[in-house]
Amino acid sequence: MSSAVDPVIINLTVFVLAVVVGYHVVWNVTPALHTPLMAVTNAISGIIIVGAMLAAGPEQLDAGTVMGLIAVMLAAVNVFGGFLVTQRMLSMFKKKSK
Amino acid sequence: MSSAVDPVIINLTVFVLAVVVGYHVVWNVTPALHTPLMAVTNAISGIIIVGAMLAAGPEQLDAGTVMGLIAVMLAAVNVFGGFLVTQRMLSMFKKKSK
Amino acid sequence: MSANFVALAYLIAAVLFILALKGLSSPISARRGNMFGMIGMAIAVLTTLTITQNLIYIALAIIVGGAVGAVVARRIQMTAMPELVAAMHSLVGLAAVLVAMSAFYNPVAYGISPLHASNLIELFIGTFVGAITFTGSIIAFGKLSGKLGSKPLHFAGQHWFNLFLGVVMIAFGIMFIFTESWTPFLIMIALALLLGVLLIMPIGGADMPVVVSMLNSYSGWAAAGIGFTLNNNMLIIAGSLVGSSGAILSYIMCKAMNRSFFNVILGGFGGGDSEAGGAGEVEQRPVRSGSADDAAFLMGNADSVIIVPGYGLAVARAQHAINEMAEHLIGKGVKVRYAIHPVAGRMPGHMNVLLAEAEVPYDQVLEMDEINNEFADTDVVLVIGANDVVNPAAKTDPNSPIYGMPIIDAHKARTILVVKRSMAVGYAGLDNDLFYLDKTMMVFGDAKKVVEDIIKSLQH
Amino acid sequence: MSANFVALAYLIAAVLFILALKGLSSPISARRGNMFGMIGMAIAVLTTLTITQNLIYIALAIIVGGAVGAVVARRIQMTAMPELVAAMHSLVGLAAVLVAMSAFYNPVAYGISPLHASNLIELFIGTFVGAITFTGSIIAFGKLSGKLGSKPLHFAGQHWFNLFLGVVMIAFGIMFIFTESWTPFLIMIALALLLGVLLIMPIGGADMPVVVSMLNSYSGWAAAGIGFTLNNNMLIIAGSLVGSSGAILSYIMCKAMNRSFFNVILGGFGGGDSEAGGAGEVEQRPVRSGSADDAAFLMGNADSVIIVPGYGLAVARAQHAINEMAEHLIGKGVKVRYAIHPVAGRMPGHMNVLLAEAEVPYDQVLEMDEINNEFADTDVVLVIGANDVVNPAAKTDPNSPIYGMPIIDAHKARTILVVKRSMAVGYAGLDNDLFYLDKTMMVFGDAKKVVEDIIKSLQH
Amino acid sequence: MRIGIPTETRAGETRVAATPETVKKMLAAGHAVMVQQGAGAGASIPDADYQAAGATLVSAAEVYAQAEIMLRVKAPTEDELAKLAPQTVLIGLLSPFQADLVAAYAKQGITAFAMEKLPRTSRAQAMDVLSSQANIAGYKAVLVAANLYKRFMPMLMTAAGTVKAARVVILGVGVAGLQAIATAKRMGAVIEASDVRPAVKEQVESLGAKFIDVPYETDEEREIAQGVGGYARSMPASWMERQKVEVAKRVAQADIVITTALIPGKAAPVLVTEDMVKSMKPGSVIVDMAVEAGGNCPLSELGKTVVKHGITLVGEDNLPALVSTDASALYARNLLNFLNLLCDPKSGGKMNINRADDIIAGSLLCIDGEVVIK
Amino acid sequence: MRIGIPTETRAGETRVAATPETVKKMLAAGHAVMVQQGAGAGASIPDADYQAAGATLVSAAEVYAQAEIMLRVKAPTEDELAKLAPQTVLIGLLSPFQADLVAAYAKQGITAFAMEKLPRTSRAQAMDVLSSQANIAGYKAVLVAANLYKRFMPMLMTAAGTVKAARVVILGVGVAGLQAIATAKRMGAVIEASDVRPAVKEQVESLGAKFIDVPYETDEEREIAQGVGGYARSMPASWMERQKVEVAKRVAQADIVITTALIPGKAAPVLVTEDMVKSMKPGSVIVDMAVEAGGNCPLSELGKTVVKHGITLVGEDNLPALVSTDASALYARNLLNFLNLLCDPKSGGKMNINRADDIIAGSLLCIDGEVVIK
Ligand SMILES: NC(=O)c1ccc[n+]([C@@H]2O[C@H](COP(=O)([O-])OP(=O)(O)OC[C@H]3O[C@@H](n4cnc5c(N)ncnc54)[C@H](OP(=O)(O)O)[C@@H]3O)[C@@H](O)[C@H]2O)c1
Ligand SMILES: NC(=O)c1ccc[n+]([C@@H]2O[C@H](COP(=O)([O-])OP(=O)(O)OC[C@H]3O[C@@H](n4cnc5c(N)ncnc54)[C@H](OP(=O)(O)O)[C@@H]3O)[C@@H](O)[C@H]2O)c1
Ligand SMILES: NC(=O)c1ccc[n+]([C@@H]2O[C@H](COP(=O)([O-])OP(=O)(O)OC[C@H]3O[C@@H](n4cnc5c(N)ncnc54)[C@H](O)[C@@H]3O)[C@@H](O)[C@H]2O)c1
Ligand SMILES: NC(=O)c1ccc[n+]([C@@H]2O[C@H](COP(=O)([O-])OP(=O)(O)OC[C@H]3O[C@@H](n4cnc5c(N)ncnc54)[C@H](O)[C@@H]3O)[C@@H](O)[C@H]2O)c1
Repeated sequence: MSSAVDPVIINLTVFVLAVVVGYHVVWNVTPALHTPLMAVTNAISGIIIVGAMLAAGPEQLDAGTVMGLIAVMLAAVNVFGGFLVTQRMLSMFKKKSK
Repeated sequence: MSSAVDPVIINLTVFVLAVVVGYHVVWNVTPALHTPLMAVTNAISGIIIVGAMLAAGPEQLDAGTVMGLIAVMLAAVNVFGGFLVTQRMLSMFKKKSK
Repeated sequence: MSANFVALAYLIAAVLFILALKGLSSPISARRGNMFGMIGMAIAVLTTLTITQNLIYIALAIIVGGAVGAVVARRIQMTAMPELVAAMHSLVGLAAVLVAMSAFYNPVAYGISPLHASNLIELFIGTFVGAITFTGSIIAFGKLSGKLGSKPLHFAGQHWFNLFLGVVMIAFGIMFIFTESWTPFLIMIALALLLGVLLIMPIGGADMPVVVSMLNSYSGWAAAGIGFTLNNNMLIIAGSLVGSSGAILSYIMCKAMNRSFFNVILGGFGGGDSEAGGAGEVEQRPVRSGSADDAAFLMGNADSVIIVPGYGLAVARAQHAINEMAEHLIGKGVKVRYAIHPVAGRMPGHMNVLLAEAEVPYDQVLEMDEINNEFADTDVVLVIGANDVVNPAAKTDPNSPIYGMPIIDAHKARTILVVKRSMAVGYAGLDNDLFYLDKTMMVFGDAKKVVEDIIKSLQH
Repeated sequence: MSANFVALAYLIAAVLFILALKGLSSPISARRGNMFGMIGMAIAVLTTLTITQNLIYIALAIIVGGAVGAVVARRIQMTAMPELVAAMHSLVGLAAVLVAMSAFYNPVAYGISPLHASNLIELFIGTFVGAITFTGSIIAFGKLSGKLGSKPLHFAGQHWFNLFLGVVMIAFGIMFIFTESWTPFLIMIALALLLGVLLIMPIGGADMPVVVSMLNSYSGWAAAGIGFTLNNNMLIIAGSLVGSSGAILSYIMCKAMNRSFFNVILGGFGGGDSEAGGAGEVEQRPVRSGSADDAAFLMGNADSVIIVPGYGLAVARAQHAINEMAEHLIGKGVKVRYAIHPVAGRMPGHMNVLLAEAEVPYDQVLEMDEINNEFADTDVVLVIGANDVVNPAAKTDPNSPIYGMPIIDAHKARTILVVKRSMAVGYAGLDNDLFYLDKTMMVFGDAKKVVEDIIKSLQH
Repeated sequence: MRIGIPTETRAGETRVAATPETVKKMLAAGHAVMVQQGAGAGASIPDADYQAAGATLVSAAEVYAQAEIMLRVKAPTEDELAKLAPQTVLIGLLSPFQADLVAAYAKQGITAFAMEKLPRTSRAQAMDVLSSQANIAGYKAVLVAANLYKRFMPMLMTAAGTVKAARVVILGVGVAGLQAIATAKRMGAVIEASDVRPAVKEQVESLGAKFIDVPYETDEEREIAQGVGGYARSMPASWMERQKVEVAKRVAQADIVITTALIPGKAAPVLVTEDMVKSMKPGSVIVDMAVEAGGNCPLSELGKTVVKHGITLVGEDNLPALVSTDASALYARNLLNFLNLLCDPKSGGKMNINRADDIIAGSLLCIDGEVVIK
Repeated sequence: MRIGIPTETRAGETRVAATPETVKKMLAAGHAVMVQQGAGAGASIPDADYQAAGATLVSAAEVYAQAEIMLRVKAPTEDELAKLAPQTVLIGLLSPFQADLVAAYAKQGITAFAMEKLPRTSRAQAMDVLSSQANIAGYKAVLVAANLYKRFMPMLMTAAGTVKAARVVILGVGVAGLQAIATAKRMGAVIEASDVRPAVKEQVESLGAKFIDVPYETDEEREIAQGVGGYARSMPASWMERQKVEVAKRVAQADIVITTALIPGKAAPVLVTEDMVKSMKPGSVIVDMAVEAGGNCPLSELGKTVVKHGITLVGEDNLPALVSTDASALYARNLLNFLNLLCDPKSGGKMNINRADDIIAGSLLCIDGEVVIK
């Protein structure tokens, strides 16, 4: 049967499961790490960079690829900025490592 | 790209996510409900009945469909027995409903 | 029905299964959760019915199987629950094997007609896990129901033999994948069935609950494996939910029993080791022991709790903790009182001194004579660090050195929780029958530690 | 690279993202988690590179963007973190809009050449969510950085207008789906951009952190939406992780601030309501307030904590709880002492009486003069139910009625936690500057309740 | 300045106005200190300790003749006063409400500071003799009662049966009453307390005791109950009547009653009537700490412990003197703090009577032959 | 049976062997009860209460002449003994270790039960007079000490400075020592305690006090330290010497020392020497509860409170009598429980001296003119 199934349904399946996972994971985060949590999820939302790269992918440069390239740049700011800021924040908690 | 992806990979994706969900869900179960948990997961593992039904599905009766029918019957014991037993166990906790 | 609708219905069923498990975080939501589970299963079955023929036969099979299941579920004694669960796992295991065989026999039925190597691998995994689950569960059932001795069965070189069998089984599996023929497939199944027996035989009766949970997990993995074969997301999701939750549950249970997970699963690898691993000193007679979480749950759901403190409370200096625990219980609407034996502790009024330190209100503190006839109507009594003062031998055994001493009638309560560090004796040096009652649960540990854990658990 | 390998690499990246979030359950695993996140992202990006052309341009774009991001991340003040996060969200939103436009412009690039209705719906959703995120985040950034006034901006009928705009936007979206043309698409985008502004404008500065988290969630949903369009599981997983976690986080934050989630998100629906919702009495000057969890975290990670009890400790009868808390901290290796002011409470020795009741060891209890010069070297001081005795006005303000009274130098500590029920005054009826210091965090609530919550949190 | 510490001569006064600890600090501030021989005996402080601290041991005659500042506990007798040189600064509990005494101080030309008159502001707390001594009195009242009481204070359940916790009723909850509550609580008693001021309810409960609620029914009652400056005012008869009914119920069941109710400058209110005493169980104990101001119980006798209707009534008027060592230690520190205000140690101890300071102005009884109390 | 309750005549004995509560129960068990007029006065129990409970009030002559069973606290005087009819059953603290007294009982032909001789088994706990009275004594010892001590027991930090918590040392931790620890702890003192028996360490710590560890170095020491039946034995000199060193350190810093160390049938061990007393701060207090057995401190004097080297030494030998009401209540219940063993209430109170019962056999001093103590 599955071969006939629209990918949307499969995407939906993946989507539902991922939402449940996200739900559970966040409840376990200690409140003191809520700000780093925001920062790291911000970085992860930079995953849009993958979409942007695909948009920028086609050989010939046209409006589509240019928009893609801009999107890549914007998303890259996010990715690098997000992870580095998270790291900086987390290093503040280093002091006591016992 | 995804159209070219083997369903096994997609299945794997679903599988990994479901495992993570299962992992999280169980940690939140109160220890006192561990026995009902076992009973209800037992009932859910009766989902194999779906596979069994598909095996029993084809029109003509042959070794395949007969095996399927037997499997349906076995799994049905599990499904009904599992959920009912769970319900019985849980009703013991009813007393105090405030 | 279109394939899309079927897939959507399956997704809904899968979500309902997740909700069913989530519900178990509290007894109230658990009943609703179980309902979700049933609805999910109904959706899955009905949806599948729309895409199969042979409706009559299938319906008949479901009705017969369902009726058997329902009757068993109604009739079974609550105390026989573990063996029932074990028995049912064996059915899932067998069903998985049958489905796999059927799929190999007639791949077209599943729309996987040209069998790929990946299909065959999946088929192989689903089948052998199912087969191990089948025979393993039967052995577990036998041990739990007492039909087989609960003692672990060892023979020399057992682990090496199992390993060897496993390797041979995999070899036949690989042969099956390459030849796509029945002979290696069936041999592989036979070997897996044998392995199931050999793996569970050496595990001792005390570890059976863990094993049952582990087999539960296996049955889930088997279903998930079949799901891969059938490209069926719902089977994958439901199967892996069961698989991972069962595995985690076994792990949690081992933790609670202070056992090594691997020792249990490997069935006494290193023999003596796994037996000595139990908490504290080992007694000859069996006692039921539980965790602080269990104690918290039982007390939190009781209408009335009586606390019987003894010298151990003083040694642990747990008086502040016990008062806090009592406050939490009272906050949940539980009636809490303390029953003080005249000679509890090591000096007259020892318990009063302690409870006063913790500012337990005087009106919660009753002397033995005032409260002794209320135990029969009490849901839970928590005996904490007391021993001699709740020893029924003082009433029943004229040869006991404490015969004739009045005692606190803790044994009359519906459930008895006893907190102490071990099975060691108290001041009078006597064993205490109270600890071995069916309705008694021992919670081993330092009184303060245990009570703090109970508080933590009550706060959830 | 084959599509299968790409898909597998994406799956691995997705799992790494899950691990990154899971890591945040403790500060130690959090750093490892962040590392997982980076690796996951690297895998995702590198894998994608193998299936794109224009490597140079793309690499250049990444390098430029990455450099900007890195520099900003290094330079930014820790206190400016919220606005940075808001600013970055706007980028994700804009990127999502651009990707969507590009996909519509050139669907072949994604292998979705004949655009189905479902593709268009997904595209529409991804785009408008991205657009709202974009402008909404800019407004949030403006408010947080003070470039825009932090006061909420209302106008009459605002909500109706927003609703109207939303309906119109959806109408154009539907038109776009049917006509597959640029005009309705662009109009729809413009309307969504406007909506983003209008939705965030009316929300007050105090609620901004919730809004930032909500926009974070939106940016995730936008990514997931694009993932649907591109049939890309990793985008779906990562996007919905971010989406659901952001939403839950907003909810948790509202709970902690005792605000209604919907009031916040709807931006002062019912105006005054959302302002009066703040905890306890409202003061003119701004104070920093936190939860018991924050307090537990700060103390648990300190080397030394000094507890300054006052009359409120007595009123709440929190002495047993505070001793338990101290025991937990000591168990974590924190040095804990009590600083007793000679006139704390309402009778001479009031605090000693209380602490003795709870059996706080005498050697942890120091009088003001003994401990006053240690505050400068102390990580955290917990002022609990005290007020006048830690009022710096006694030293600094000759007109204060308590001028000349010696005080406990709590204000010299690195971090100050103050537990009381409100901003109300103490015995002497004076406002207390200590509460308004930058390094002070108020934890509002009954002292006993708060301390019990701290204990709960310390036990995690 | 030359500071003199005499031996207290009032009957039963065992305290002393300086301890070796405060002597040392006075020396460090630039004063010279003379201590009369045997001054510390009542407080178990040997002369040798004063000497070791740096004081000069002197005779009675010397201390009165030579002191520029005299620190003492109670007012001097007529004879002693006569021995003081004019301009001598006298600091202590000088009974400012006894007009004849004050007049005598003025006549002698001394400068007198009455510690009873200190304003009870935050800044004055370190010198607040009334607080420090009331605190001790509250503690000792419970000890005396517990020692006279022929039963246990705490509840105990033993093989020989259960003994009930003592029921203690505290009437008047100022500084002494609060400390009495705390002490009785420690010993395991069950406590109820009454006061006119509504703020006291929370304070009583903060010590784990129960407050006897007597509702205020009129605005007048409510207003008077607030008191002035922490002190109570006389309540209207209507309220007193209602209080009596509530208190009588508690007293009849009480094992120990401790009364401390005072209204500054007035006779102590009668809270425990003879009928209430009669209603109590034989063997119970009443400690009337207001006895000097007429007593909260008409049956108590100043300075004596008597048994009436089977009840032991303690009329001890100087409870702090029974805890002489610590009472002296706290008293001496209070006085030292006051002295430091008068003679700033930073300026080498030079005296400066700054009458703009509310503490100095408030406690100054007479100076230059004039009475200056308001 | 006709039960007689006389007024106690030994000096300072304020207790009484029956209370209205136990009188009622004796009547219910089928006995008749005569109470001598004024018997309860010392314990604040009016004659009227006995009457209300159903007892007959009688004169001294009547009670001695007519009692079939006499319950009392202390041994009768010679005169009183002479007034008892032969066969009278006498129950009380009859000083079984005084041979002359025991001989006199036998000569008079009475049946005498000495409550001191009860075996200390679980079953006997409800009759265990030594426990119930030692418990009271331990409590009272602390109260007496606290009342004599001229400082605060608890630590207090006040505006007038800090007072330190009293340091209390308890030597000998049997029943009395444990209750002393509990009481001093309640009052806020810092406590250290010493005993020979190793099991005591855990008990001391269970009350929140510190145990003074004196290690055992030889097997002999270890063995003797175990004691017999809960009682201590005399420790070897080597251990006593080490204990002395440790104890001396603590005593020198102590504010209050309470000693209870006893070894049955022997003189009490000397634990606080004169040198140690001299090392203490003036004003400190020692309560020697072993004074009747020669004292744990050679300076203490039987029945007196004396001051030596500036230290107050309390040699009170009958502390329970100072808590007469509760002491009587517990004592009377102990005796009632013993009486019920002797005369089963279920059989209408008929006496049956079952000498096979270890409790009866253990406490029986003499019967039928014969002395039977082992
Ligand atoms: N009250 C008196 O005046 C007095 C005087 C002398 C003797 N006694 C005798 O003492 C006994 C009193 O009875 P009881 O029931 O109170 O005490 P018990 O019979 O001595 O039992 C106390 C129990 O507490 C447990 N325990 C010790 N420390 C603990 C800790 N830290 N955490 C948890 N449990 C702990 C011990 O078991 P584990 O080791 O397994 O933990 C022990 O079995 C009676 O036999 C009585 O006759 C009483
Ligand atoms: N020690 C003495 O002998 C004595 C005698 C009389 C007067 N005084 C005076 O009393 C004052 C003592 O200073 P202090 O700092 O101890 O007390 P304080 O200045 O009176 O402050 C107490 C604070 O505790 C808070 N509080 C009350 N109940 C609470 C509860 N249940 N949970 C949490 N917080 C609670 C109150 O704030 P919220 O209402 O916001 O919660 C209040 O601001 C000094 O001014 C002193 O002069 C002392
Ligand atoms: N500023 C400071 O920091 C400071 C220092 C010390 C004391 N004080 C305050 O001063 C106040 C007085 O303390 P005090 O001990 O000197 O008081 P006090 O000795 O004058 O009176 C004792 C108590 O008797 C009560 N009383 C009077 N009439 C009564 C009646 N009819 N029934 C019941 N109770 C009655 C009073 O309200 C008072 O509480 C207290 O509130 C205390 O907190 C403040
Ligand atoms: N069976 C029961 O239930 C029961 C009932 C009551 C008492 N007891 C036990 O009986 C025992 C004796 O109690 P008691 O109060 O009658 O004892 P006690 O009065 O005979 O002696 C008092 C204490 O002095 C100690 N001591 C003797 N020599 C010492 C020395 N040199 N240094 C320090 N300490 C020394 C003893 O060990 C004892 O603890 C206790 O262990 C008590 O728990 C048991």
